[in-house]
Amino acid sequence: MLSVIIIIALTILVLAAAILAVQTTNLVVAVISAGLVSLMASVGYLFLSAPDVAMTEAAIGSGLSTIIFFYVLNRVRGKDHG
Amino acid sequence: MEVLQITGGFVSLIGAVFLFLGSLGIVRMPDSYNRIQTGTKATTLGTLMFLIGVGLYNPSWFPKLIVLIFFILFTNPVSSHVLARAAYSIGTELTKLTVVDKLKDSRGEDIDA
Amino acid sequence: MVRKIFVIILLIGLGWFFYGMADSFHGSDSLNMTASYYAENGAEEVGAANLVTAIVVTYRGLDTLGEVTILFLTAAIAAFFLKSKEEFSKRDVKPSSELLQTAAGMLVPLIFVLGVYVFVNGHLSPGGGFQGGAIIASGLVLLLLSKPLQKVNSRFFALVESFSGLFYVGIGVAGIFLAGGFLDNSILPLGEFGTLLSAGILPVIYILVGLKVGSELSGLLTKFQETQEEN
Amino acid sequence: MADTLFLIAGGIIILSLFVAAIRFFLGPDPVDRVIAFDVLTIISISLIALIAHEAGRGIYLDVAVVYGLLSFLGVIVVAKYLERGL
Repeated sequence: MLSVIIIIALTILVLAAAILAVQTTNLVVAVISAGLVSLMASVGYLFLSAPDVAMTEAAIGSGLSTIIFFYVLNRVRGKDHG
Repeated sequence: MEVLQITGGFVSLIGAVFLFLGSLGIVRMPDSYNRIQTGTKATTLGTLMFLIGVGLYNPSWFPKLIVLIFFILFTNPVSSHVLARAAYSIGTELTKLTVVDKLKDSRGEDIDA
Repeated sequence: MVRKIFVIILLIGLGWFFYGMADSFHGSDSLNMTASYYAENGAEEVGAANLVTAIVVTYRGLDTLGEVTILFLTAAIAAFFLKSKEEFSKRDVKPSSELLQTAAGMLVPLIFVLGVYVFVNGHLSPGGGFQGGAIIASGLVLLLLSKPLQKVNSRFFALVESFSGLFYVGIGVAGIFLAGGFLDNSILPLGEFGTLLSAGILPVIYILVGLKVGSELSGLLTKFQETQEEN
Repeated sequence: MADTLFLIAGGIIILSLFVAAIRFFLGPDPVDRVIAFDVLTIISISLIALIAHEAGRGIYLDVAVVYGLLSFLGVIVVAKYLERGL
């Protein structure tokens, strides 16, 4: 019973975060939402007993790609807005 | 053995309640600074208690859990400190209920913590 | 308006299509031929406690080499476009707080140790070269965040990355002469199942992949930091 | 007895996941969303510990350590980006 609830909750959060990432106009919010998608998907992978995939998704999808996105955003933003 | 397991269950339950209170706090609190403080303190305590509860149920996991607990204890306050400092220096609004703001002179300038 | 109706109809159609697929899905109880071969003989032939690692590094070793090559190409192209600026150290950034600097001094070695643990234990626990490399690069990010004007020697990263890539291919070629073929696992003894020094060539390859990925990503992030103009 | 307690704790954790997500989706400021992201990660660490407990595999806790590290770094990177200290 708990397992079904966990999977449904994770799916709802992934979908909502993905919609927010597409719909928002603020780039910071979009990148954080994309990170949240990876985070929840990673818990889902772990739940489906794939710890390797979960660790890859957490380390690369949620961690490093968010960091690289912010470095790139920092480079491309102008002098006074952003 | 049974006593240890039931103790672990109770400790995890209390930890889960603290997690819930922390997440309720970030919805109910009026401004970002209050949210930072409730979202750090309550959830840190909640996670620690939950992990200790899991460790009491499975005593062989304790070495790895202690590493995890120390990691959370070190990293969580630092991240909330950096976030609060950034929020203040970009001029996030304080709530109207604020009584005293000792950093007011340095807002927008360099804040040396 | 017409467009919205079109989108809604498309969504309903896709939903119907996927519902049909999900409804007619039956999970199979038995593995297919390849999977059952891996499941039955993998632990015995490769000697790794983590079967995913065994498949990724030995049976499908060429795929891993291809992935590492793609990552190398990405880093190389990014580095090609990010030219270094001479007046780097004159940049005016907000200094980090003392708390963050102290915490970084304590945590960075810990993070490096965690990364090394992840890729050395790749054949025993979840994890492996890519994850460990990403963790090592994250440790470097923490270092850069605490001291934004710190000069990091990017030649060192290039050197580590080239040599680990070279050794990876070299081990693969050595397999042709000493064992059955390219990237063959059995040029080192399998050892005792479940210990650190086991599974033949697999830990060595994962250490090389971890070093390569970590130094590549670190070099990429350092490039971003170094070529940042004043904002 | 202990299993029932863990089941109730799991239910509360799922509930708090949703409650924290409310602030993530409402949050007027990027700072609020970052706080919610941090809280969601910390709750996820507990959820991973719960999954490891239910599956009886201590090896899953490795993933939780990686989580703890990366959520910390993500929050710091966003904060430094916002205050132009990157």
